[in-house]
Amino acid sequence: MTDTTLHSSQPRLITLGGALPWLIGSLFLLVMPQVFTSNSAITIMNQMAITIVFALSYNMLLGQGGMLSFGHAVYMGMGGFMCVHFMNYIEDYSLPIPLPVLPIFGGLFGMGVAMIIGSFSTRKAGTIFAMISLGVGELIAACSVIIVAFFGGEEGVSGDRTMGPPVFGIEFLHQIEVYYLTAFWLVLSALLMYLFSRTPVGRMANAVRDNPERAEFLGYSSRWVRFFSFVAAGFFAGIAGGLFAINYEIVTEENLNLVQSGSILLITFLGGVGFFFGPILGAIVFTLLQSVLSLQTEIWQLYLGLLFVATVMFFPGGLAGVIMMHTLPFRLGKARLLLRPYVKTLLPALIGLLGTAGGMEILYHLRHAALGENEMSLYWISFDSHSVLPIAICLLTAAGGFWLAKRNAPELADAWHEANTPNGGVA
Amino acid sequence: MELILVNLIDGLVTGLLLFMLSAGLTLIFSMMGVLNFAHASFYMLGAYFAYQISLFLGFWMGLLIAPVIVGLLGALVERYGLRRVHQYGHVPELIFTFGLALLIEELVQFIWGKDQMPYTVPEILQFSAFSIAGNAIPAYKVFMIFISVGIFIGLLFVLTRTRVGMVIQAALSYPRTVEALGHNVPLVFMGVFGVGTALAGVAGVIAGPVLSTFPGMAVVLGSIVFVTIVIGGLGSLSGALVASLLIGWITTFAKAYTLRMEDFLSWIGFHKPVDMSESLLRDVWTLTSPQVADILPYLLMVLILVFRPYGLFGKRDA
Amino acid sequence: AENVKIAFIDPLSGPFASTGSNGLKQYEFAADELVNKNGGVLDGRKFEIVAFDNKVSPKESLIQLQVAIDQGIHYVVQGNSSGVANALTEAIEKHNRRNPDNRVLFLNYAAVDPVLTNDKCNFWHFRLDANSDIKMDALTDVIAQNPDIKKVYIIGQDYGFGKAVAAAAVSMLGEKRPDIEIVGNELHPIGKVKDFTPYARKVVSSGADAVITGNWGSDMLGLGKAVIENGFKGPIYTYYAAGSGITAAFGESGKGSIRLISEGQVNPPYSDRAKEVYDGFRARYPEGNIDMPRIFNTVDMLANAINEAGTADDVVAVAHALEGMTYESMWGGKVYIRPEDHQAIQDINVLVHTNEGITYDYDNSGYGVLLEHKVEMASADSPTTCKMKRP
Amino acid sequence: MNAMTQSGLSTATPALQIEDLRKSFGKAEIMRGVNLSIGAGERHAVIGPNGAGKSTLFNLITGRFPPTSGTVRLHGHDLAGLAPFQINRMGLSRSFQITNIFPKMSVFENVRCSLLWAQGYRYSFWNMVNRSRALTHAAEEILEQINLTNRRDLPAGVLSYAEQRALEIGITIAGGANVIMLDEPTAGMSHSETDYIMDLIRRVTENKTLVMVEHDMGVVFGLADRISVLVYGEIIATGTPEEVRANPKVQEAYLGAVLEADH
Amino acid sequence: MSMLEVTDLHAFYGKSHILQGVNMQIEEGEIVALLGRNGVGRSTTCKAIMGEVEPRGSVKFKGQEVAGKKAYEISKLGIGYVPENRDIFKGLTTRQNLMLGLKPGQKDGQGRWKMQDMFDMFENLDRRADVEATVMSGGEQQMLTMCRTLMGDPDFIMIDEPTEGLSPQMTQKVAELLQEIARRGISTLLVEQKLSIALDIAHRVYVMGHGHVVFEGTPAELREREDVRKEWLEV
Ligand SMILES: Nc1ncnc2c1ncn2[C@@H]1O[C@H](COP(=O)(O)OP(=O)(O)OP(=O)(O)O)[C@@H](O)[C@H]1O
Ligand SMILES: Nc1ncnc2c1ncn2[C@@H]1O[C@H](COP(=O)(O)OP(=O)(O)OP(=O)(O)O)[C@@H](O)[C@H]1O
Ligand SMILES: CC(C)C[C@H](N)C(=O)O
Ligand SMILES: [Mg+2]
Ligand SMILES: [Mg+2]
Repeated sequence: MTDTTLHSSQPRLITLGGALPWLIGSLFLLVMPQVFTSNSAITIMNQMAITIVFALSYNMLLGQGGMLSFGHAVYMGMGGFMCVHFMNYIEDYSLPIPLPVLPIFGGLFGMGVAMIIGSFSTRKAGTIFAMISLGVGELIAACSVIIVAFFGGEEGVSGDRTMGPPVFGIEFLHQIEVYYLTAFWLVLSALLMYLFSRTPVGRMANAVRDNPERAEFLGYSSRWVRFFSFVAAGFFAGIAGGLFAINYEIVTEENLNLVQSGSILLITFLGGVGFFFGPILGAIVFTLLQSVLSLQTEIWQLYLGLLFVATVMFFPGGLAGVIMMHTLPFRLGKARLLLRPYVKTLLPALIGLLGTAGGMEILYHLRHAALGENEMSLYWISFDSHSVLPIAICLLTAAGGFWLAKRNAPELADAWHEANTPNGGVA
Repeated sequence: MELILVNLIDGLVTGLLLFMLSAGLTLIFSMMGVLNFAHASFYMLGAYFAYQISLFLGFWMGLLIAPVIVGLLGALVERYGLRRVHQYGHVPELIFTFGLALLIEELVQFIWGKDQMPYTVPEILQFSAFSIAGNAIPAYKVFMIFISVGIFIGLLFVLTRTRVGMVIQAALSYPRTVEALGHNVPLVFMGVFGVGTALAGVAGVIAGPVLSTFPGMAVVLGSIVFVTIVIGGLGSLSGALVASLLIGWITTFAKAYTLRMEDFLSWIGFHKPVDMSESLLRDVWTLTSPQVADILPYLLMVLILVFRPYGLFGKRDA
Repeated sequence: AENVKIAFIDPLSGPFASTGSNGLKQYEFAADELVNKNGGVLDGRKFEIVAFDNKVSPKESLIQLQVAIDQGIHYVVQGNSSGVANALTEAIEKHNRRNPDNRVLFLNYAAVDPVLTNDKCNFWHFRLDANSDIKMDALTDVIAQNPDIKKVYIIGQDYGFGKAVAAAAVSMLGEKRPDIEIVGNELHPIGKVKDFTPYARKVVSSGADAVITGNWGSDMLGLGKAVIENGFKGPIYTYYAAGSGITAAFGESGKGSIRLISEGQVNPPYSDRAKEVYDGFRARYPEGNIDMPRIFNTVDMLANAINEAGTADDVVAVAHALEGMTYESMWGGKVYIRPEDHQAIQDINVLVHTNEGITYDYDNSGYGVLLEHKVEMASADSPTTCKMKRP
Repeated sequence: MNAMTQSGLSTATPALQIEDLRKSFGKAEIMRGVNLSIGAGERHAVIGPNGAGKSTLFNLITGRFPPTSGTVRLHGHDLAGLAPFQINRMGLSRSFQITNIFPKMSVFENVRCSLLWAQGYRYSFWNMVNRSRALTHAAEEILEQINLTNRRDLPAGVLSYAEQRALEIGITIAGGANVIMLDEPTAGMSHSETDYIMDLIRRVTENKTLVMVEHDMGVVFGLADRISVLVYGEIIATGTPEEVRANPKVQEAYLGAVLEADH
Repeated sequence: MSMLEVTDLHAFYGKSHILQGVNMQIEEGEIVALLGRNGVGRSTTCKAIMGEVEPRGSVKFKGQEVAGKKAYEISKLGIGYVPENRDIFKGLTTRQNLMLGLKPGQKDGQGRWKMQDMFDMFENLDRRADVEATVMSGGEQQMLTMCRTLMGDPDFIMIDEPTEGLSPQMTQKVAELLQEIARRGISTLLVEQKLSIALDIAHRVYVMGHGHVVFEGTPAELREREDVRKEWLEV
């Protein structure tokens, strides 16, 4: 959590160092669709953007406020439902509300709900908060199939984004138009959330996370600090919901159930709760894996599960943590030292992994493919899954790869140690 | 009248089943402070292992062996997974179990596929023990009751007669110091986790045939188990028992008797609007108790947490 | 020539996985057996079934639909859950409006909520199964002839289809047998009930002589088992109490008491062709059942329509070819697609769960469903509120 | 800054006025009717045997526990039923006997957070704290004073015990409250550090009110204008260091033989 | 054979080298004081001997090498450690805290100390025997930690700043207790801030600086050595 203090020493209004990442990021968002033009690519990017906003808002709770929530999807979902309803109002009463402002309503609604729930759930932190969030999450998810009038029951509520007044002739018929709308909201909300972490409330959120009692003796009510963070998080979750509604034009019970809440927890953690940009990484990587892997293999969720468990066990700081580990070597200008050892260990390891995955794929096919369907293709090669050779090859590559990696690991360790010790500095 | 009795029995069975799960979880959660989200997954493993074993050695061997295997698995998970994650704090720990739950579900599908397993009640227990007003009470349910009561007594003994509980409690705040006093903390933790998961395993073996054995069976129970121990009060075994029964009966009765919100509302003096096709409240009016039966426990939990954070029997805060 | 891809969007995981994957098997087999074996359609283009798992979730289905469209697929088949179907048909309607150059057809083979061919009908949606009203009409005819039935209990899943079944049952019984008392009429959450015992207790203690349910997948299995275990003896009138492990589960206990309503007859086999097909299917999927003969009709009719239209890429032409098409089914009778609402009109059978006179049993259990009563071209003139907009 | 204004008017009314304060935990009666009045600008030490109730007295004054009965007045305002943060906003700040800091945050952050409310930032979410020069300077000032500048960006948790004690004091004095309560500030410090902390305390409590619990008689007699002796929930003596030293009751109840032992 | 023999002991926190070759020797029944400025590594020395921080070098207890053993094994051999920041177990009463001092399988009364002795020595603890221990006063907690370790009946005990936060006459009492401990044939390593007491009761003293021992001798000798006190103890 200490990253937040890094800039604190130069109190200039806008530092280049501070602004640069944002400029680059925005530029990136602008050109992406020129690079990946296919419809599906844009669909994926939209999904990414939405997940990023949601994950960032979740990290306002977990990372900064130390509030572990199992029901954050509720606020996204609520925002989403509000927005579809708005879409339909716009359609039915042809209101002059342009689509791009819709997410605001989602945000406000999410915020409203967060106020109500937060009023009692944020009184305590820790397990109590976690469990209340779980309970409330389940309750509202369940209501969604009962209160059909608002939630549309099993079928959810769907709308049509193109019914609003066109903005500069844009009717949002096409993914690409929606993409830019989403991207705009992404940048805006990300920036706002970043700034929030710098406000007094944002800072005190950290303090309350670490030691709520002491904070009380510094003039701040832990409960209110929690409440404000919670409400803010609810707002941005609502925005994410609005974006979801605009993208998919349907919102259902799954948008606010436990599964959704759980996965955002995992995504955020995968990216790393310790740094602001962690959740962004998490969202990107997760969405990519999900949409790419799921097309390649049936057991992609198995790989995801393995990834998560591995992350928690070996990189509790998440992806962001792994990256930040390298800041010191770079500062010392010793990053080069790591290059070769990395290649020499990670490459074989990767091969090993591919081998293992191959083995699993074959096993799975063996076990579950229909009778007589022995033909399977893997890594663009097709072969008979029932013959011994392929699996043997896979297992051998796996073994070989890992053996190599293990053999070269010590070298990496040494290089790592070396790269982290300033010249002349004693161990 | 008879129907009430019948439902009391059904509720009892549901409740005791829940208890077998929550017992293990209280052990782990309240003692080790680990929010073990994978607990229900171990329950699922119990069912699948038992099914697999029963194919070769029959149901009873399954009942004996499966929990042991699950327990060992649990111990391994603690030794090579949790123990490592433990040092990073509670949230990573929880995420670990969270990921583990995901992983186990996928592994189960990997091995046994997505369909339901034909895991059934053993022949000898496939008769109805007795029947009340035409409602048959299967012998298997009676059997379940005995098993879970046995577990309760066993656990109570372990917890009250040994120093284990205290050691773990202390290790929560200062594990290093507890070790410096001569207690082998890692071993104790591993043991507790093993036993806890083994209990989940037993529950799985027994529930598998009645609640059906399929990859989703863990998710279905996953969160309700937490609800149970929170309502009961963390760290209190009897609390877990009472809460389990409470939940069992509440849900059973809510389903068995169709109470209408409409009647209730008009009883307290509201008048049903003539046409409410448009009003948001229309669904509130048509609400019936079976519809909400399964979420009543969550409602109960939230209320308890707001007004009595330490649960029904708990000593300290959740 | 490149394949004609058909997107199969249905549950392949979750509580309804077995229903879905069983349907998939039948599609894959039908495609090979009826089309690809005979050199495919047009200039030898083969049918290729591309499976998408939607976990019976409308949201997931739309995401999968998007993926399918991005893969250049023009034909979508789906059936499990009218909830999903409602979402899909709307989404496809929208998509076709926005992308006139890349349109999609929706062949619905099982989602039988009447609205789909009434208020929510559109030009791109075809329903090759009889809707729940048509089926209930036939079912209630049978019930009406059984004088021992004085009290019925209606129970179903809490969503469009379940509600439709309940509504139809109440009104139609009201007409045909005003003396019958409805002793229970309730809905339970779909796919969420762990233990049906409490419901079963209610059924038994209500003193009902018969039960009517539209439940399917694990909900049918759970409900049926609980009701019978609990000592209920009377007949159970169902829409989907066959295959997917359900038949096996009922076995002896369901003999003669479980009836279900469905198109197409498997026992006794209607035609040699049907026999041939079923044997072929058995050879490939020893565990599988043909419990949705309409799937074979669907595939074959699509092939015919494509051939008639002379194109597989201009779905408008294909749709026009389907409208008003009449098709001879190997499972018996004709299938006629009403142009005004795209609802297929066909023979509807009431089948009974038994082990006598069964040629093709389900779940290798020795039990299967036997034809008991046939209604030819059921409700051919039933009214519809559909106002079809054609491009 | 509200602290100043109050110290202005507080010359007349005592800074702290405690009347018949009682506290029981269960059957155990810890505080048995304490009466104590501490004038504005006074440096007051509370001494007494272990378990006498000194920390409890602090906890009752600062709103950590509610008293069983009795009243506490800060500059004449009754504190009954107020939460710690409300009392702190009235210009009272305390330190803890058992170190109580923000372990995961950097040392600098620890101090800056303790400045926020006092400098009037409150719950505002429109201004950025890292933009305010004043704030940063103030925080760095404090770091200088407690000699932790070189630990600025370390997580507070890894400091050595003595360093953490220093930070504890830094957090307490940062806000510039005009009533400062320190619970055993020099416990666990070496002689040199003790001396250093002593005149740090002396400096920062210039014309402010200081209430302090301490077992190190050197510190007590070095700093305090007046001393109260608390024994099992009752104040058996209050007065100038000399009076207290002379008091026979105090002799046997607390100071005992050791008076000479320490210098 | 001496009770404890530490030769060339090193210890690290991450990359910072805290102990750089400590040597010390403690005989049966001897009280040895370990003095030094804050942060020189006295607590770290104890932790290294106890195996709480990884020791590099040799630590012989009754002639047996314990370096590299697990903390609980070392404790079972008869070494007791009273940590500096008390570590009172949350959620347990005073009595339960004391019970945890007993080794697994050990019953109260086996060994030199009984729980009753503790209550007799410190009536504060007696008064609070059954309240949750963490609510007790700082001083009381200090007493409790010491007693808790004694319950395990160690032959050699390391006590880190036992008089911190104790009132003057309580300090006296602890001093007496320490001597009583020695009388019962237990060796003591005393890490103490208050020079006065340390010099009063210790038989020998080590002074630490820069991660190793810079002075060894009797209290009397240390009183003589103005220079050592100035440079390493600032008094
Ligand atoms: N919550 C509580 N429940 C029961 N007894 C308590 C509680 N809190 C404090 N006590 C008791 O009140 C007495 C006074 O505690 P307090 O911490 O005020 O002592 P103290 O004067 O600060 O002593 P020390 O100088 O050792 O810090 C102690 O005996 C303690 O055990
Ligand atoms: N967990 C830790 N991580 C990093 N550095 C540490 C850690 N614990 C202690 N240190 C450092 O090691 C050095 C020695 O610590 P130690 O606690 O042994 O000092 P000490 O001699 O006991 O002084 P004190 O009187 O403060 O207890 C200190 O400078 C401290 O900053
Ligand atoms: C496949 C069928 C069970 C689907 C169900 N008839 C529905 O319309 O929802
Ligand atoms: Mg105190
Ligand atoms: Mg120390």
